[in-house]
Amino acid sequence: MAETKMRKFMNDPANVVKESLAGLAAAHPNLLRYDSAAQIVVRKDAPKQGKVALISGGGSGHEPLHGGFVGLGMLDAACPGEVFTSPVPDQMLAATKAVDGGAGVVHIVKNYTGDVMNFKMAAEDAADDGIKVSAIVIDDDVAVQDSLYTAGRRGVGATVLAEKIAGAAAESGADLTTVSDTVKRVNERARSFGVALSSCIPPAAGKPIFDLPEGEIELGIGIHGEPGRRRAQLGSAAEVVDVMVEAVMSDLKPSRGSQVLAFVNGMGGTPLIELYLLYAEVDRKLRAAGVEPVRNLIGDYITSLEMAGASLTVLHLDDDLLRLWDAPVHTPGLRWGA
Amino acid sequence: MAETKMRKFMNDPANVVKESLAGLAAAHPNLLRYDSAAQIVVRKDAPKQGKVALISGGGSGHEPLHGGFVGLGMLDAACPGEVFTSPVPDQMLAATKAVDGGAGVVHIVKNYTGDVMNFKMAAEDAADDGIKVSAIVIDDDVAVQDSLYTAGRRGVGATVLAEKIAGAAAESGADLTTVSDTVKRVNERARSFGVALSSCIPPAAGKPIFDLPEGEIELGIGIHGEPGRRRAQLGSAAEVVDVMVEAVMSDLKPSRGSQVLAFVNGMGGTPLIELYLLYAEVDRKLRAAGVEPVRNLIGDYITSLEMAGASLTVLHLDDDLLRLWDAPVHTPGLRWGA
Amino acid sequence: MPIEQALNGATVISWMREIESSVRAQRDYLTQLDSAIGDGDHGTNVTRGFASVVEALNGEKDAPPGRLLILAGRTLVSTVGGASGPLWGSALRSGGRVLGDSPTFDGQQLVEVLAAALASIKELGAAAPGDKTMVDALEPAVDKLRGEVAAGAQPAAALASAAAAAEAGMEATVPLQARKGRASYLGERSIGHQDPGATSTALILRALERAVAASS
Amino acid sequence: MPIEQALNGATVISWMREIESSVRAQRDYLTQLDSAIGDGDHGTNVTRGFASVVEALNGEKDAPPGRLLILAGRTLVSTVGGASGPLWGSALRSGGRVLGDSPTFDGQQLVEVLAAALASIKELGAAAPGDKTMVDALEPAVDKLRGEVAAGAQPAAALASAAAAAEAGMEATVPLQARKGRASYLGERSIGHQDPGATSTALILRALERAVAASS
Ligand SMILES: Nc1ncnc2c1ncn2[C@@H]1O[C@H](COP(=O)(O)OP(=O)(O)O)[C@@H](O)[C@H]1O
Ligand SMILES: Nc1ncnc2c1ncn2[C@@H]1O[C@H](COP(=O)(O)OP(=O)(O)O)[C@@H](O)[C@H]1O
Ligand SMILES: [Mg+2]
Ligand SMILES: [Mg+2]
Ligand SMILES: [Mg+2]
Ligand SMILES: [Mg+2]
Repeated sequence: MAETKMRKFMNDPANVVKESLAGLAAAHPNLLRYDSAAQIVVRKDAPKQGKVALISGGGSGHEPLHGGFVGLGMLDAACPGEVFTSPVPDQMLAATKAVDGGAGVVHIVKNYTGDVMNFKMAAEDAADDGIKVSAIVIDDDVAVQDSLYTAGRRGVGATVLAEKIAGAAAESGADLTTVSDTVKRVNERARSFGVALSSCIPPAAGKPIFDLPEGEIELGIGIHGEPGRRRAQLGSAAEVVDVMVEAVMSDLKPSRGSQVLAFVNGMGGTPLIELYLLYAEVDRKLRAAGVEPVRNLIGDYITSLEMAGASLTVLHLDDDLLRLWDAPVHTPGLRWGA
Repeated sequence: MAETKMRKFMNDPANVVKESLAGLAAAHPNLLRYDSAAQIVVRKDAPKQGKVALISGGGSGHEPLHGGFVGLGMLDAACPGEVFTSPVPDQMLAATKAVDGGAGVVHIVKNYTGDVMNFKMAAEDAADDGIKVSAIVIDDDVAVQDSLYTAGRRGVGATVLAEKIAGAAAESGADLTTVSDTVKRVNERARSFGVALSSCIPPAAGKPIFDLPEGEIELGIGIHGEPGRRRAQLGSAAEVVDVMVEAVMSDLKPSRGSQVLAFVNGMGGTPLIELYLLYAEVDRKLRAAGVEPVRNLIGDYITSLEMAGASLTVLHLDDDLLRLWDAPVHTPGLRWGA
Repeated sequence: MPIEQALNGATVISWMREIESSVRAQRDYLTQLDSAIGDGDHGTNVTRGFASVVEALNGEKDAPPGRLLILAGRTLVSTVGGASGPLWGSALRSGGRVLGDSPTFDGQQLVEVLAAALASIKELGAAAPGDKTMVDALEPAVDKLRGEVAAGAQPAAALASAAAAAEAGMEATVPLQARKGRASYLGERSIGHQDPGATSTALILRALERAVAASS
Repeated sequence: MPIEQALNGATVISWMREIESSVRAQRDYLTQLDSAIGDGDHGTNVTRGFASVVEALNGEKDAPPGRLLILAGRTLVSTVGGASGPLWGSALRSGGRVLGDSPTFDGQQLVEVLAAALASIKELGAAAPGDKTMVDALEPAVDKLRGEVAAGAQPAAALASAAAAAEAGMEATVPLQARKGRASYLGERSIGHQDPGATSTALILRALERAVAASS
């Protein structure tokens, strides 16, 4: 197979992240600011006295995650690392200090070895500075077995939902324990599974992470361009969705009649026409499985650069989560009711 | 160059459009319905008595345009054709009838030979049925010279802005002339220019429309995967934005100190991290050119399937347009204030 | 001089069937031509359209040929979209109107049918010869047909010359710079490519020749 | 028996410089290894990190070696991110703490430095030998160094054996199935690939050998 060439809008590959964040800040000065020295994105009106603050972070290349979710009713700050590389503790510490309004700070950490270790170091430093930090790890990816023999499940789509829902809780005045518990509850009630139709090209590497032979797809991918659990022939959309729904539902096991939120996420290179086509299958199959998708989110929210592919996240709702989901949010990447 | 293979989530290529629209309707039953017999997407509460209705349509493959813009404060109906193929007059006629609330219907038509002819036939039929129709052609693409020797400028990014802004006018109770004039005004005050880094793959063709040699880009593309006016070496993002801003501004010629809306649109396969990086350059260059980008829109709104590329649209604002832009909108693809 | 065989509704139906199988066979080729200077859908467009026409005309064998042409044109308009749908759709409708309810038509009427079709395309598309469109194939074909019929040729023979003229016109689109339709966006880059619509038009003329030859 | 030459701050600086040039030279190779079973950033990560270390240590030649190691570790933590940043960062910090403010160190202290580094990596990463990580290169190297130094070998010679042990350990990661880090997500598909972190670790040991040999 011929090598796919890098075709990107960029200047120096080393500056992609910084320049993109500068664009984010230029576009949304009413919502956030970009502290380029500390390499963090901070909500315009932070710190808010008495409000529990939420921060998250991780490698870049997943936009709009996390910087695009800073704003009213979602994150107070985001710490973007290099592309696909966890940020460093200095960033999380700076963000924690920048947003702490005295009520404590929740760290939403996707379960990757690097993210967990770097966030842990930052939390220790923040504790030394007298800031109450509660770190919650998101691990919703059913493609990875959670066993002694792996680093545990990856954190993927549930991260977006947790940021939105816990952000609403924090905005409404909930305390540190409640906001942390909300993140945990979203994580416990959500499961995801992803599929790639192509690799992505990290700017620094300049070539695809993997090559897919014609007509093959990767099943069980994460969001870092890493290969999946296995390859399979690219089947029809109906067949692909069968695999996704089966993987998610057999693990989540919501009782019949449950209300769920169905999140069909594009990996960056798959157009919306395909995501809606997938949603048609997802909606039908979830109903056939006895649950009701009363809310949905369809689009590119947690991506892998220009990878073609999609992931499905199903969140088992309850009244509380539903109310918090519907609460106003105003960020560059997610907005309603405001 | 090796041929890029089609990797799409789909079932039968012939059903991509219908199945995707079914997904749109399943996802947004509170906003719209899909009439599969007439192949149109109609606002849930249409027709609204006394309100001027707006419809638009064109080939599919540009999602969220147009179906994703049906809802409060934007379109009353959309007529999606096959991928990159203008819809047929029957669709526009059915849509016109479905949304007419007695105050007349505005047809927003992108300037392509096929779209113009098909809409014209539909408008004649609607007139025969006693419906007042006002058709406005959008032609904002400065890559095409508007001369006797072309089909005239193409309608591209300004379409999204016109649908939003005129939709707000209609929602606020403006009459047919005012709403039509609003569409016209947006078109007169907006210019666009697009660049492609890769071709897209229409599902029915199954292969790319054009092949780009390594390191080359197409300048002055439209939204149908058609080749551009010329090829150039892929330069830095700064250089590409220079070309785009120069092309748009030298034609639009807004007076110094003007307020503008800058719309950086992704063609479908370019990730958000790159669009924001482009926006950083756009913002800086517009300011250097003496205008102030007081509003912006950044993301995939008028696409060419999975094409990698971006377009810039600059709209010269005035108080009226600004107010209408800020008015609430609630559609699958654009939402704020609601 | 042989007695001229009357053409009728069956001729129209067989014309449409011949077009359908011909554009279906050439679908990928037409799409490829349209990919070079357009948007890569011409093959799919005309295949979809004429398949619908054949279906619509099924069992209408006894209807007057003019009615069948109008029905075919309407069907094209309602199923093709794009530029070619309205153009060939109104062309067939205009052609059909020439025949009224007459149960048969002869060579001279055929000239009038095709002349009306051409006029309709030129009016709707505002294209002149040399603009690199279907007009560049259809106009020389109509001129040739008119001349041959006037000179007393049988319809089938006259159509053979007309189809050849369409093919020559089609080939002559290669060096032209497009001034109408999508290809015009390319400016000088449209030079060196054959127009897809002129190509399908040449196929439509050849299909007509076969249909008429089979009726004779 | 030759008198053992004292190692000092200059040795640490030269170690870091040797690492920097070595990982920079092997950057693409490390990234390629990480693309196969990770996320394709390992080469960039360690290159960025050690370049910052070299810069941070510039002009600190007279500082005690323990302080320099701590500064190097902190710099890695603050500039690398990912898994390798905290792991090698705390490793160097722990190693540095062993030396306190002592202006020099000998072979036995070097063993203790590397043993502390290993312990720190194992504690933070919770990886055991055989998990297909940097531990599989570092642990055999520390064991070998300890044995050689105990047997009276000079640091440079002992490091040559230790680096060879690291390389053997690195190669031995190929048939393993990963149980830690990103590669573990691949399950059985991680088998047959060499671990990137074990590979950079072998480079780090070779760099140390060269730095110490040059100091002797
Ligand atoms: N204004 C026009 N007048 C006559 N023929 C035209 C005109 N515009 C386009 N055409 C013809 O239509 C053909 C393209 O048809 P098709 O690909 O089906 O539609 P579209 O261009 O909308 O995709 C062109 O090759 C050309 O022959
Ligand atoms: N838990 C762990 N314990 C020890 N080493 C680990 C662990 N997880 C990962 N590693 C090492 O880190 C290397 C990957 O580093 P790097 O690519 O820089 O970070 P990331 O995996 O975050 O992208 C792996 O090859 C492995 O040697
Ligand atoms: Mg990484
Ligand atoms: Mg078309
Ligand atoms: Mg076409
Ligand atoms: Mg890595």
